[in-house]
Amino acid sequence: MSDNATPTTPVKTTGLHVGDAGPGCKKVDPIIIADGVKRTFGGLTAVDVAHVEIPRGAITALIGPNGAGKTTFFNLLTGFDKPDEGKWEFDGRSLAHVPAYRVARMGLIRTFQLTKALGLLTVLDNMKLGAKGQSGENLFRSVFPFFWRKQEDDIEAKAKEILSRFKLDAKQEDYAASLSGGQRKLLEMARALMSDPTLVMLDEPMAGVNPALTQSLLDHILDLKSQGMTVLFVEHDMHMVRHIADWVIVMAEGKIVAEGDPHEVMRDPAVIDAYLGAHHDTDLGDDDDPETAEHIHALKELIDDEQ
Amino acid sequence: STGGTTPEESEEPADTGDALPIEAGERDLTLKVGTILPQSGTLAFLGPPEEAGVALAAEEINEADAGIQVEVVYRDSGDTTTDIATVSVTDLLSQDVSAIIGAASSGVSFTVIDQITSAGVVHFSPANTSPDFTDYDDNGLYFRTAPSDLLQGEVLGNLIAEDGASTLGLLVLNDPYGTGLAAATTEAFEAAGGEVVAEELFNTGDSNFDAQLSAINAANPDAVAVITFDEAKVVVPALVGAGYPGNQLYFVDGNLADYSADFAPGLVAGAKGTLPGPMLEADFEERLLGIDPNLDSFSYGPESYDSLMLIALAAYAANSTAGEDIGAYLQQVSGGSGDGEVVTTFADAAALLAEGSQIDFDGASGPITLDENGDPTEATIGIYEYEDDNTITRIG
Amino acid sequence: MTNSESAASAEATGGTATVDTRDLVVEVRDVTAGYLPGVNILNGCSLTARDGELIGIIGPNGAGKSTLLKAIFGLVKVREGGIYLQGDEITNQKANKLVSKGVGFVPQTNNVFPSLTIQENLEMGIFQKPKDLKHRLEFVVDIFPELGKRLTQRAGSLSGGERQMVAMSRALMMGPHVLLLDEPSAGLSPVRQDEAFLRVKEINRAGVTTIMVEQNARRCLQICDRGYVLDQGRDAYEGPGRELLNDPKVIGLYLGTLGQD
Amino acid sequence: MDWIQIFSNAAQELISPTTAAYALAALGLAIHFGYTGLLNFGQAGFMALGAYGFAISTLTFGFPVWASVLVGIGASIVFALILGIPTLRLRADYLAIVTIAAAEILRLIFTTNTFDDVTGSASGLQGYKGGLAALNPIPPGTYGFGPFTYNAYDWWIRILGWTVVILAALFTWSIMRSPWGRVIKGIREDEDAVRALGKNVYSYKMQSLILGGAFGTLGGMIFIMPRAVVPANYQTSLTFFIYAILLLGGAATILGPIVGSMIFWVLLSFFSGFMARAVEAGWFPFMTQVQAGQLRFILVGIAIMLLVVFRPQGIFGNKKELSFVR
Amino acid sequence: MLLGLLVSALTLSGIAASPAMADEGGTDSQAEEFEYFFSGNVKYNDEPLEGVSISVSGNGYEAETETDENGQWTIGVPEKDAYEVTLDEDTLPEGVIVEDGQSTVDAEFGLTSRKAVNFFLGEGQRVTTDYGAQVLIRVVNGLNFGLLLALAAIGLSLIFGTTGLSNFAHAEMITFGALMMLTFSTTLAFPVWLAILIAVVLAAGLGWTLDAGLWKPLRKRGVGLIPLMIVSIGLSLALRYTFQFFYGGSTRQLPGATLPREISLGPILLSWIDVASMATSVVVLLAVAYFLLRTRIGKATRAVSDNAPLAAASGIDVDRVIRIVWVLGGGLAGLAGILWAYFRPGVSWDMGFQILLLVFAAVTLGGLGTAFGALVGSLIVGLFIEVSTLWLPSDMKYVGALLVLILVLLFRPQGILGRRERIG
Ligand SMILES: Nc1ncnc2c1ncn2[C@@H]1O[C@H](COP(=O)(O)OP(=O)(O)OP(=O)(O)O)[C@@H](O)[C@H]1O
Ligand SMILES: Nc1ncnc2c1ncn2[C@@H]1O[C@H](COP(=O)(O)OP(=O)(O)OP(=O)(O)O)[C@@H](O)[C@H]1O
Ligand SMILES: [Mg+2]
Ligand SMILES: [Mg+2]
Repeated sequence: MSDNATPTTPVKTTGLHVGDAGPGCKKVDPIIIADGVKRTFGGLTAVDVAHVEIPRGAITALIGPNGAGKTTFFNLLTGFDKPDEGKWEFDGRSLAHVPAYRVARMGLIRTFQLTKALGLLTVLDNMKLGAKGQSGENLFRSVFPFFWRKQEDDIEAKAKEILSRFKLDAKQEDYAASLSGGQRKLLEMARALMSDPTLVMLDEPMAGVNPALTQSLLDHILDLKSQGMTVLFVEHDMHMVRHIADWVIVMAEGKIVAEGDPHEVMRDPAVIDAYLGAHHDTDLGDDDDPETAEHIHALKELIDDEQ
Repeated sequence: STGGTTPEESEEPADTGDALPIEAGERDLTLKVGTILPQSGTLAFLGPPEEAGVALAAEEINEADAGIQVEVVYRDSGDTTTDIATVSVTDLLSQDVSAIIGAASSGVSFTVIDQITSAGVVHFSPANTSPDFTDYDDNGLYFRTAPSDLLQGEVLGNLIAEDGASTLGLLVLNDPYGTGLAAATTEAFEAAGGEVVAEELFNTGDSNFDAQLSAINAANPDAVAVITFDEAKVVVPALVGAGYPGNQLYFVDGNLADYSADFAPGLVAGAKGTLPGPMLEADFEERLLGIDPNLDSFSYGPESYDSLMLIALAAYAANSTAGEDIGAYLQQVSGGSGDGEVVTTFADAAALLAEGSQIDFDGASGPITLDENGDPTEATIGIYEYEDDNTITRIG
Repeated sequence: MTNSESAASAEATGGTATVDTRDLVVEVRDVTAGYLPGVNILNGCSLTARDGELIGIIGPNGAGKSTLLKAIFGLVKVREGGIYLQGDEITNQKANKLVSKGVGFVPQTNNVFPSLTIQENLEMGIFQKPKDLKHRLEFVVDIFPELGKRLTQRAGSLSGGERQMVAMSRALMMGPHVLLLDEPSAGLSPVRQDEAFLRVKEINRAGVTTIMVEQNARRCLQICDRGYVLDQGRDAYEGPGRELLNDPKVIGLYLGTLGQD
Repeated sequence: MDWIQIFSNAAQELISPTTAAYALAALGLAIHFGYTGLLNFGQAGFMALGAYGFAISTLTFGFPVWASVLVGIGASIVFALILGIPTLRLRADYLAIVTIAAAEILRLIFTTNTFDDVTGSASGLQGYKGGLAALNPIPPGTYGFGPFTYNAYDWWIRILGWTVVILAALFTWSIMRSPWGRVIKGIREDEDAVRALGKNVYSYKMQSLILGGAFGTLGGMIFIMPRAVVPANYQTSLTFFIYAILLLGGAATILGPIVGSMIFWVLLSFFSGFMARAVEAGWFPFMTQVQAGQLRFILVGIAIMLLVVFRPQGIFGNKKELSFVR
Repeated sequence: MLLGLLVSALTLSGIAASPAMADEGGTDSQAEEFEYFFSGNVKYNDEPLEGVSISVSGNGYEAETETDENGQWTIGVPEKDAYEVTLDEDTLPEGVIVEDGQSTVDAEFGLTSRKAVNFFLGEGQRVTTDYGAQVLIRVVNGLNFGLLLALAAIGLSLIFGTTGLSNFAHAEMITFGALMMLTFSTTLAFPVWLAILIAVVLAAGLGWTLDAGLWKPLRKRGVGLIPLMIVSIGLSLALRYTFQFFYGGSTRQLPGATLPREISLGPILLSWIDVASMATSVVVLLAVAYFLLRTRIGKATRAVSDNAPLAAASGIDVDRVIRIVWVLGGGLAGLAGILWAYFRPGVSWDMGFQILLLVFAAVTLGGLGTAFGALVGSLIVGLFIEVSTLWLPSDMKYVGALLVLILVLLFRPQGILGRRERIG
């Protein structure tokens, strides 16, 4: 095991917004602007975003209770789902009716919460697939290796480098289907980084990833930020959000309910109430809580009933 | 003229005078013949009587002990979906057969005719009726004993007209046999002053015929000709069940069979049908049954029998078992070259040939005479009627 | 490490003051297991759980944590060693047999029936004891009120966290003696995570022997009686949860320092 | 029993044009199914287009051979487009049924009496081989050794057929180890993931459909060279047999379809010869010749089952892949 | 094709055919002298006219005869040639007239020695079924056929749903039911109800056997779905030809299958068997739906289909559930086969295979793996097959149904009742 778990204090980007920080506030340099985006499933309104802007060159966290509509919002932004109404743009270009693959080609790459590893491709091939602009992906040129051999070597080198960062280098020749749950998450994220995206949207990238590794990967992400990449990620791990996010957007029941600096947002009582919970930052280890004792009693009864 | 057929002698033989000479004298030949008849697949029900016909002929030839022994190799033609015929033909050719008898379906024959005839082997079908074989580039090696649909169709059309029907519905199998026969029937029927008011086609392997039957029933014709193979067993009860009178149905050789075991009594009583071939000699069916006691139909049995008989006689006449030689003599022994004494058994025929004289073999399927294309030129078409117990009796 | 040794070492290191004399409920004895022929994922892994204990398993990704749970539950073939439930060997037994012996399991991924409604998913949890359905449904809906409102929604359309709730609830429906949980908190919002951990603890205190795999290692070690750290298919460290939580080596290698700021 | 004859007949199937035709069609399916994961059950339709495209161009329009071949391929591209536009969005199993349906529609259109003038309806077409025979550089005569003795035309179509197979195999091999092939295989695993990486999945699927379809079409043309065009040949069972061949050899392999086709035909021929002779020799006294014909298919069916049971990944397939199948 | 016919007509030189109608009266004694005959009917508004005089002339030969009580006549002629056949209008009864120029017909012999010439006078009064009634009849037939397909489809859909297997051998399970019915009702002459019972039980037993002997071991070895599908194709082939091996290639009928239909509702004619089979289908389909949606085992079935390992982890005995589904599927297929044999009517070795594609189309159209979808899909397929031939040539009748399948999936890629999966 390496010693890359040494704590670093990330440099936070500040001064992202114009005016007061609040739901839908203007950004100095937005990369994504969404307006009136709405998506309903039958009677359920999953996403109903009046206005939101994602700052460029920063790391933005999108948080919110389960079922708040975060993943659905991701799907809408990236063309994997179609909204009932609304418009949104990326880098000044409207994304309405743009198919998913085109969105990705513009430099907006996303990962999936429920991972999508390409099972019967090796881990390395999974990575190589992520690279963009490959001339060998054209049917006619693919027949003649000299068109793409060199590019392929470059891609391979890059893939191997990223894999070693993600601790997947030992598995590079294995089928992706043989990865563990956490390794899949890692691959998902590593693959997204292969294409040097302008904006990467990570859906719960660290859920299921070992904390020590998480920490070292966050450093990697900060690295990428310093090279100019924008990150939007969904995460439930508040340590991580606090650690690297420059900006936090809170979603609940489809709406943007709060925005701002991570530390401030997490002090917002509404956010604590709906999302973080009262036990947040307390130790769950002690048994003396009367409520807990009551529950235990009820449970015991339930079990006794059965016997 | 009760029950007799009136075969008409060929008036103008296709090829008079230049008959090939026949060498007099003893023969010592072993003739190997293959069959590709349907053992499996959708036409498999046609296979047993055909193979029995061939087997019967072989038995009789061998019993005649006239200096020619026949050995038959039976292989499967399958149907067109399985494409087994080419494999069977490869097998047969590797055994150096002189002739191949089959297939039942024109479609299958088309798949193998090149393979067979280009190997210099006689291709002889007892059941193909497609007109396309007539001018096929077959090196003069393709022959058949099944009479053309034109003839049966005309008889059927006239029969229906004579029975007083002014309108006719046709239920037709969409294959060379069905559509050819339907066209000939229509022509004859309309020439006699009738009108075909419904012609409904279906494909081999179709699962149900309700739509076709509804259409025919809706047109309410005076008579319905059912031009099918085994599908008749499905179609006829459905048609009669839907209210069409069973006695106004007309059957053809593909489905004219004893339905006493299949249909409710009286279902088709009074219906009629046509079947090529002279009145089968009373004992021919029995002889076939002697070969295969399980036969429940005799369709194309006589034609198959005659196929082998003619091949053997041609080989005998040529005193050779090479395919080309057999092919050269086939028309002649069938009576197609004009002269020759009419014979009906192999022993008689062989005796005449051994004397060096020409023969005109008339077999179980009628006074077969092949023309220069290998097609039969003569045939009798029998007319049958269904009794109350759904069995058939010949009435003309 | 053999079982007896490990038990002994648990006593020896004995952070908890008293020596544990409760019955061994689950015992994993030197298990070797794997997926592909010739490749072992677990290499002589051992683990014990006494009656009513809450065991936490942590470790790096790909260490074999999930594999260990699957091996206990008969979903991965055990090649060597044995697994015992209250003294009876249950190595490679069929999963539904184990369920009827009172073992419950929540897998890490694919842990709901997508085309069944939430209610039906929960019913499946109590498949072998349909009588208790009502009781338990109330109990579960009490924990996850979100689910109660949507009992007729198909699980396939749920969000990641909602699925995880369904999966947890399904296991709680079972009312097992021994509960195996594979990352039950993954994808849950912080408040639901806390809820989930608390409930696991409550269930455990009510007498259910529980073995849980977690990447939220701090929370896990906070509530569990004993923790195991798994690395490369074998148990690398073992000890009371609190101790591991503060062990600098464990922090360096597995826990990281993020949670401490 | 004449074992030598049985085996030499079976051996002939190794290089028969029919084997080549099936191999080519199976190679097309390997692209569709093995590599791209498109469950195309309409390969018979592509073959029919090749057969009819060639025959109709030759017979009805009097085109020369090269033009007829192009017409057939053109027709299959059009068919792939028409088929692909609505169906490539479908889940794999839906695609299977839709492609069966499309191929059946084609067959029914070729079979119906309505277009008899052009298609020859149920009797099909023949007499289109002149052009190809005229191109035959081999002087007339019989060549070869042992069981492999054929006349000039038969050699010509064998050489042509297998040349096409080999070229197609080389082509497939080279594209499948390229980045193009990687995308294709990625689509097989999870098309959404590939889409998220910026690849135009729809277009790749279409390319694959067209390419594999064109192979099927060429196979269809080779198929009719030694025989006639008969619509009933192009039933769903043809596709089934081609699938059996593909899985026999290994779905995502190059050699698999070719060797699978050889095995299939050799087996069929072997069973055929063996059963018939065994009955003739009286080995199965309870069985008639007719039943022997049927028993062969029973055995072929069982053989297909056994091969899958004992080698589910196919002859050239990778055993490892199997442990991950869903 | 037509050209071909002409060519072969020319080659058929002297062809003989037998005179028909020999003993049906109307044969004059003079007919015996000749080889060639004209014959025909004279009818007025479909009623035969007796005593109408008909004459034939041509080639220097002339002859005349009168129609008999059936309105029929026959005249022999010496040569095979062209003649004029004339109806003597004066001999017609009062009020019956022949339109101008239609009393004389030019007639020439074809290939045979017999030639029919009919005179149909007056207006024909053929009662045809009007369009509306035709549509109605087709719709009822379509529903009937659709229900039957549904019965066959639901078993397939269940098996697909639970195991993910596209079981091509389902066709043979259908055939098997019908063949067992044939064996027990016809060959062994059991009473019909008992034979049905036995056949269905045996079909269910086939389902059991297949699962126990084949599918379960394969599942155990973790064979993938596609290889399994190929196994089912092999099984289908083997079973189908086994049936042909034992039962031969021809079609046979079940007892009572060829009875006429006697229930008439307006233009629609139904038999008791039709009614019983529709009722059976509906009842069985409802029962299956109840089973799936309401019973514990039914829900377990769906759970297994969703995620078998998880189902096992929930305490469901996956193998048992799958076994139940196979038994149920086999029984339903067997029952469908019996009803199919009555509906069609006829039992043959490939009867199941003939509808396999339709069954698959129905299952897909409705949405794979959804039991109700199978019902809806089947009804649509059934209706389209029957109704579309009002416009399409009947040998293309499946084209309509298959096109609908493609079109529906164009707009609802998940099938009519199928659900779209969530992404991400
Ligand atoms: N296809 C669908 N059909 C019906 N409801 C849906 C569908 N997709 C999402 N939903 C509902 O929309 C809501 C938002 O889901 P979404 O996945 O966006 O939540 P999320 O914020 O990502 O939650 P989590 O943190 O748990 O992943 C959820 O309540 C979910 O049940
Ligand atoms: N189905 C499989 N086939 C082959 N190898 C597998 C399979 N599943 C997991 N593995 C391998 O087994 C090892 C352990 O996997 P396991 O899922 O047990 O890890 P884990 O400790 O649960 O990790 P995580 O925290 O990421 O869930 C990994 O290296 C993984 O690559
Ligand atoms: Mg989400
Ligand atoms: Mg895990």
